[in-house]
Amino acid sequence: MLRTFHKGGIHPPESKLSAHKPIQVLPVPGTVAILLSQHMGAPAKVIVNKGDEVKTGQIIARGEGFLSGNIHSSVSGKVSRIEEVQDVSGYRRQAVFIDVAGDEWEDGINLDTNLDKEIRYDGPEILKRITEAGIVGMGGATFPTHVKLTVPRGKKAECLVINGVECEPYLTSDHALMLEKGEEIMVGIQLLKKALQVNKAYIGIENNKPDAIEKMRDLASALDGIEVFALQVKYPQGGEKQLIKAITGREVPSGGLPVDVGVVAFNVGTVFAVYEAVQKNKPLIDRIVTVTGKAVKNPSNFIARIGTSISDLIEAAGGMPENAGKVISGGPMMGKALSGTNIPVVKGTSGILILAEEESTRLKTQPCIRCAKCVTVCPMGLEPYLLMTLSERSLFDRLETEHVMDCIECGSCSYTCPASRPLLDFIRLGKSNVGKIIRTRKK
Amino acid sequence: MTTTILYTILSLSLLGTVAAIALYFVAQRFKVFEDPRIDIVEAELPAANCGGCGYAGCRNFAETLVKSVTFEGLYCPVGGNETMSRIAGILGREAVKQDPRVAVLRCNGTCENRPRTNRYDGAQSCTIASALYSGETGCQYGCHGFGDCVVVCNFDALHMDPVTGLPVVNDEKCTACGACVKACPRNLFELRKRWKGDKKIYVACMNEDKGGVAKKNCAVACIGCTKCFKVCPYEAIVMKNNLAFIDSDKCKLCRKCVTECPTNSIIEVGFPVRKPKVDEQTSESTVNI
Amino acid sequence: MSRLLTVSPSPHIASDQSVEKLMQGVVISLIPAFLVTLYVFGLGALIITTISVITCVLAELTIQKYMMKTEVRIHDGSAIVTGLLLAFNLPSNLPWWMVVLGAVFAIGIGKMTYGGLGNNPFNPALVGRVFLLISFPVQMTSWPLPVESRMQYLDAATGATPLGILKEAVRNGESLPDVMNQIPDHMQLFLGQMGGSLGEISALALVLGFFWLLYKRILTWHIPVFTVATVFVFTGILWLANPDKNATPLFHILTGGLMLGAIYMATDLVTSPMTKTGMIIYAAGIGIITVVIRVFGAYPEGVSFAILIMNAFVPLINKYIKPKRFGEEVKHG
Amino acid sequence: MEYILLIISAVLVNNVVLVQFLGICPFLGVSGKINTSLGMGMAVIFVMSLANLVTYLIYNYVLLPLHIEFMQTISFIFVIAFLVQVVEIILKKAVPALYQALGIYLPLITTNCAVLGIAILAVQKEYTIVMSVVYAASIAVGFTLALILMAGIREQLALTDTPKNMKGFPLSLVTAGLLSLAFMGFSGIVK
Amino acid sequence: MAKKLESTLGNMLLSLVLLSMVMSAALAFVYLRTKGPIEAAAQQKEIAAIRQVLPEFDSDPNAAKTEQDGVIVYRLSKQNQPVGYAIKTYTEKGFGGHIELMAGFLPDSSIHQVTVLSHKETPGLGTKMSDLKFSNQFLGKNPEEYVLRVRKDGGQVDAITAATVSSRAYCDALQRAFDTFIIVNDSLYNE
Amino acid sequence: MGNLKYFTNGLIKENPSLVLVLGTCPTLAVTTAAVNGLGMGAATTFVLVCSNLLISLLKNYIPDKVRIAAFILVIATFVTIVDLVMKAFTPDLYSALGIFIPLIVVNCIILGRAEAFAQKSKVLPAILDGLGMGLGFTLAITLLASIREILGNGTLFDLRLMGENASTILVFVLPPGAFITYGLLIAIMNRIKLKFNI
Ligand SMILES: Cc1cc2nc3c(=O)[nH]c(=O)nc-3n(C[C@H](O)[C@H](O)[C@H](O)COP(=O)(O)O)c2cc1C
Ligand SMILES: Cc1cc2nc3c(=O)[nH]c(=O)nc-3n(C[C@H](O)[C@H](O)[C@H](O)COP(=O)(O)O)c2cc1C
Ligand SMILES: Cc1cc2nc3c(=O)[nH]c(=O)nc-3n(C[C@H](O)[C@H](O)[C@H](O)COP(=O)(O)O)c2cc1C
Ligand SMILES: Cc1cc2nc3c(=O)[nH]c(=O)nc-3n(C[C@H](O)[C@H](O)[C@H](O)CO)c2cc1C
Ligand code: SF4
Ligand code: SF4
Ligand code: SF4
Ligand code: SF4
Ligand code: FES
Repeated sequence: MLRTFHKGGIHPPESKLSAHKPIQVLPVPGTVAILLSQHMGAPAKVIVNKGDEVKTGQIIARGEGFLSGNIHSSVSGKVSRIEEVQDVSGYRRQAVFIDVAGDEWEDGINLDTNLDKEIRYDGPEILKRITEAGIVGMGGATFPTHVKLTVPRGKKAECLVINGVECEPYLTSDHALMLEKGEEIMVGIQLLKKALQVNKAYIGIENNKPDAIEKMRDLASALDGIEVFALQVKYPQGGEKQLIKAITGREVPSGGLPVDVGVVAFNVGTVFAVYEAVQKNKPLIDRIVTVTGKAVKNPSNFIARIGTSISDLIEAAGGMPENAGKVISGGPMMGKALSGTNIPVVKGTSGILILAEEESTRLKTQPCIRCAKCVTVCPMGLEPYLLMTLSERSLFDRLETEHVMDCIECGSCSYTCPASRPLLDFIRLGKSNVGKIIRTRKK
Repeated sequence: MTTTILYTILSLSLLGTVAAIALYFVAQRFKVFEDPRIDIVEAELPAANCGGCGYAGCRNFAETLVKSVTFEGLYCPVGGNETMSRIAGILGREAVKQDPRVAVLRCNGTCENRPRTNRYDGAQSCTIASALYSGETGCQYGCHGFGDCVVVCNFDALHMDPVTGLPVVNDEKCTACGACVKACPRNLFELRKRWKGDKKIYVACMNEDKGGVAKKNCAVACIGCTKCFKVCPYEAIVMKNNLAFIDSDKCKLCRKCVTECPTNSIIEVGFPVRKPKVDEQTSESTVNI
Repeated sequence: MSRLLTVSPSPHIASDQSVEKLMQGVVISLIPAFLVTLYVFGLGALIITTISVITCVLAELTIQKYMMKTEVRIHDGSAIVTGLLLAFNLPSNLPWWMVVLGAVFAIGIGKMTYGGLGNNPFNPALVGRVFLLISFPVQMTSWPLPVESRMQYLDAATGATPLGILKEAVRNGESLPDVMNQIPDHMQLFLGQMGGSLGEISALALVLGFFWLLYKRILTWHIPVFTVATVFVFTGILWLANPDKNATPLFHILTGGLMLGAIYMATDLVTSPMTKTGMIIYAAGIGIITVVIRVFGAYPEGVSFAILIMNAFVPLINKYIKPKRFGEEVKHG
Repeated sequence: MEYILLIISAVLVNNVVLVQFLGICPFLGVSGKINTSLGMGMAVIFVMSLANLVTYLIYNYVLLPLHIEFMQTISFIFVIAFLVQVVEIILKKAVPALYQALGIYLPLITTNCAVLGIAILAVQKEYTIVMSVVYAASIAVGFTLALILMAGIREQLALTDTPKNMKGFPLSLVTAGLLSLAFMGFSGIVK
Repeated sequence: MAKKLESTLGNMLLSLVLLSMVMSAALAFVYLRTKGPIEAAAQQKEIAAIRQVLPEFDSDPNAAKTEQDGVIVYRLSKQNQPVGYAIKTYTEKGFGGHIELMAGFLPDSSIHQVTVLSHKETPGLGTKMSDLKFSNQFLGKNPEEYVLRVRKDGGQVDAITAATVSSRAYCDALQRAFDTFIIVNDSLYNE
Repeated sequence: MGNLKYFTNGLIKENPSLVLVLGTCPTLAVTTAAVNGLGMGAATTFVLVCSNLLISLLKNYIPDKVRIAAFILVIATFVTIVDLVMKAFTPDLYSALGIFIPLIVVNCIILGRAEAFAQKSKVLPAILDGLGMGLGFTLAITLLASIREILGNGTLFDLRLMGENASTILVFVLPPGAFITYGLLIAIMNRIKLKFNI
């Protein structure tokens, strides 16, 4: 019996078009725009000026806030301007524009591709290197990894959960990474174990990636304290609460953090970045991006420099299809639809999905028929139909008592609703309002 | 026969007596004092229960009014000065006078003025759209046009104009309750001083982008050129973040700024039609107050 | 770019379920029961069903278009389902104008006064049926004989339903085993050889439909199974206590509208609870009330009333029975 | 057994509100929220039982011996009005929160015709003193049941878009009608 | 406008007591004035019922009246010739319980006419027993040979459709009347 | 002229049954036949007028604290009078209306009018108000009763409108029909009020 989580969940068509495509290196573009806000917290502080020459891997902005991370130049060249550029939400944000000249790397970065298994550093040193490298969660939330590694006082991490689930339809970047960089990931896991002082690590991979499971099992069998779990295919198994439940059987309490149940979770991409940062001294300046969609000519997995324009990626995959209706950064369930393609890749960009015109429009909203399907599929045990109604009517007190803040915005409810109700749209609205109320109350 | 009458009278009187005595003591012991003026004041209030005063309904406001020593900061926008001074009379206090106000929309990004750059297909709510992204046009400050403001207006003073895609304020019905100001996620409404004949002059734009960007995304955007600021004889105009703002308390409706604006982002309403300008160069001196 | 991109909040894909498809599924699942009823009651069944469906749809159309002046939504198919299920709850010789009245009441009062699909607290088809039952008790309780009167509509020969025979016997103090030989045996009951409403006669056909609904994921099994199980257990206890006065549990679940009610009416999405626990409580309530009415009440059959009564409890159930929230239980030590 | 039948009859079969049409005003008025209707229900259970006790005594020990039965209405209503005042005071002191919630409806118990009606009916049916009180309590439980069911439905309806003309009383009445329709199913269980 | 009386204990007492006295006096007065008519009305009703079920008579019904187990028998005559018996009978077996009938028997023990005095049957069902369509079938029937049971139970009475219970109850009451009639008639013959 | 509005007020604008929705119990309970509606209406109107009259006369002699008690006393007296009179002179109607005659005492309309109007008004307006309210009530419940009688029983004021054997819609004379008909009547009234801006 394969493990999985037991509350809710859906089975959208998998559509993994780019599975088994090798990772291609995307050529360095002529200019890049590196956003200063690529993590959860406040934007990083720029430390270069217009006209400065920078090298690949050179730090150009420091994360000073609690949930911020350092930002490095992903190319070498000259800072042409520091100006606003549209991010995935369409709003204009500060970015460092660099005109590329050559590809000269910062000193101290080890450019060879040999596997480096030797673990040389102690925990604090590993943490320091991760912090320096500006690593943030590559699973989507872009939560700074060094913060996660600092276990709060009074709590204790017991095990590491590695998220290789990739439950989003279409996306294959983690899959490709596991196939091609499995060895490196294993080293990364060992580094993280050391940093956290835990001796167990579990890797969760959904059963639709048998080759990855096999490969990771092979590698893990040679090592101590790393176990690979094949999981039943079910969205949103990649959500960390669901994954932890599936693998360890523990439930992260409402409003709590994974460490509350002794778990710290990382995406495989994050683990790979950790390997590179610690063993090769290479900051986070590129990442794997899946470019996919039914209408896309060559759905592929690219390794792209941060700051590359999304339109470049689309070109590399065969260009914008004639009938493109929607371009999404991320997967179809949680990704953000873009209003244009002139937007730079950031640390959290896991994929670019292009939907055809006819797939792009939502069906007309009908009245709720109280079919309870949304309640059945909600992995958090919430009642989306009710949350939406309460949110529509601004009944924030009740929203709070109905646990709106527990919603992980997985979208299972909106996906399932036969009446095509925009459940999650309104739940998000409710969450943001209730969040505001809670914050003012705390003050 | 007579006994029946006797018994009837006796029993009922007895009952009456007992009840009266009991009720008297009950009334004495459990008296709950409530200031009778609260009722009187409440009766004066418009009973719209709109919350425009900032309190939970008219009764709550009445209680506050009765309790507070001065009327500082207490104002019923619906009832207006008249109501406030009447209540002040009742309570023997000084009412705060406030110039009557009216809501204006600080965006003129009609479908014509602002080219669309994408198509929104989510829940039809400005707040939701605004939380998601910058909007259907290049301007990330302008109106979404889904009418959150229309929904919250209790006085039927707002409606969406299907041609422009913008909400329109009905000056007669607007009570300046401020509900729309709170509801608009883009902060596009301002409560401005209400002039005679509903005359208005204001910068119908909230775009803080630099001139070039602003102009590219909207034909009537304020580009922050400061021409109006310089021409205003009363220092009613302030510039901030590439955006001009006319303070309605200082503005004297001289209309100089209107002609000055190169992008027509200053709107004048309720004035007689201007004579066609004869000479661009001398226009400044020909405009009279 | 020539074409504008679409932007919307996530998720960007949706399942292929829709209200229309749900309703279509129900209609399809009713086909076996309809075929049986055509075979057993013939002409009458056809007339009643046609009138009921057409009236329901027209009533909804008229009310939406001319009275509420809202968008017309008859294409969602819920009025068709209501019409079908109402017809399935009527005897096949009911005068046509009563069918019309019942359908108008079902849609007009049971559904549209509340604003239409999704808002009604009570099952519209049952509202229509109970309205007819109370208004026209004579016509609603005289049942055409199966098969024999297939070609007749209004002037069909009539007889009592198994439950009616049972009730009458108990009232007269007759011993049950004597009466039982007037009643078709269990196999006949299962296949549909008995008097009764159009749709309730063949348990087999209804169960077939149920499997289709399960397969299509239109329903979950909880409500039907728990309703029938409750009736089985409750009547079982009564039967064991006094086999002379009470019929067997099997008799109870095969007769009357229990199967029809449990599978199609109690499960109406709009008027049933939202959580599994809630559904179980609701189903148990239906089972108990059904038996109480059948055994102690004036009506021989109680499923319709039981469902309506439990419909009234649904908001309370929804309010107090919540799904188990993720992370609600005690923290890991 | 006699009592069980009496209780079933009073709660379900001959429900005050849905079948006997007594106490409709508070039924329509207080059934907006489940919590309030629970409170109101409790108050009614208490007042009704007490009222039936007292009216029984008055009728059998004052009015009957004096042969002034025609004073029934006037003396009963007086007693009930008085009782309600007392309950009000107790609540105000003991459970101020409940008092706040019930607000104006406590005095409405006086003009709740169920209280007076049931007192009169109990006298008409010549119940014993115990039966009279049990009868009143069961009737009040039936009242509370109807009230809570209605409140549940109305809370749900408050979150849906109901037609403009039906909002408020019309919809409440139609719902009560359908509830009553459903409760017809209990007829015949007890006479 | 005159000032309102203050709410002092004295005033409250005074006004309430005065009001009570005046009101109760008025009541007592009305009571005494209506007492006669009320009794007369009840009488009138009874007599009217008797007139309905028997041929013309001129004796005073109350003159020859006996009671047997709750069944009241009036013996009526015209010019001292016996006209027949009006028997006020009852049953508890109705759908709603108690039913009262007035049955007229001619001296030859045949039924002349029956009328329903009071009942609690369901409107539209049990109430049909007041319809002539049902009650006319008893006219002229002599229960000695006419079996007072519905056909379902092996009798000769056509039950009301869907109201067999009420029909049975009706027969039960008639049978009771007839049984009483036999006893009374016997005893009268013996006189 | 000015006084007339006190009278018409209760007829439509503040019709106790259809707009204020007071006195709902008798409205629902006795309206199985049009005659009952008329009878109940007349009885209520009588009590309403008499109590309004007396209360407005006595208004200055009743201290505030005991005013409700006094009102109840007055109302209960008139109700008992009606009760006795009806029992004596219209016994059939009396038995049809049953317990709802004594219950006029607690009819919210009456106490409501006493409290809201009579105790503040002069005698003539008080009488007119009582008359208007009473008439409004009578009209409304007679209308309701007529509808129910026609649909449920096939008669109106006991006159047969349909054949002896015609099936009538029994529900309308049973409790559910009362609620539903009443509800729909109020909805229609709402609509009329909206349309004609009353
Ligand atoms: C304020 C805050 C503090 C956090 N602290 C920790 C922490 O101490 N340890 C940890 O493992 N994760 C911590 N997290 C990270 C969350 O558990 C979670 O991994 C992160 O929000 C991304 O998860 P997601 O991609 O599922 O949304 C913290 C998150 C927030 C918002
Ligand atoms: C609904 C949902 C689905 C997710 N799916 C995945 C996934 O498939 N793969 C993944 O690595 N992270 C996924 N995440 C993010 C994880 O919750 C979590 O943030 C991540 O595993 C933590 O690792 P990171 O900090 O290294 O990103 C998902 C989050 C949510 C809320
Ligand atoms: C609500 C209700 C009211 C009823 N009222 C009566 C009634 O007043 N009189 C009566 O004989 N039967 C009445 N019945 C029907 C009986 O319960 C019983 O079914 C019937 O008398 C026997 O059926 P039959 O006459 O069709 O053989 C009523 C049934 C119900 C459900
Ligand atoms: C599984 C299922 C069962 C249904 N059962 C009923 C039913 O019993 N009665 C009815 O009127 N409508 C039924 N409908 C149709 C629809 O849900 C119903 O008309 C709504 O109650 C109207 O708001 C059903 C629909 C589905 C999908
Ligand atoms: S988006 Fe939120 S409410 Fe909807 S299914 Fe996911 S967790 Fe539940
Ligand atoms: S899935 Fe949609 S229709 Fe079903 S209950 Fe949830 S919101 Fe309503
Ligand atoms: S327009 Fe705005 S300020 Fe004016 S009344 Fe409406 S909501 Fe209030
Ligand atoms: S003014 Fe604001 S609230 Fe109104 S439609 Fe525009 S964006 Fe929405
Ligand atoms: S009349 Fe108002 S409660 Fe009965």
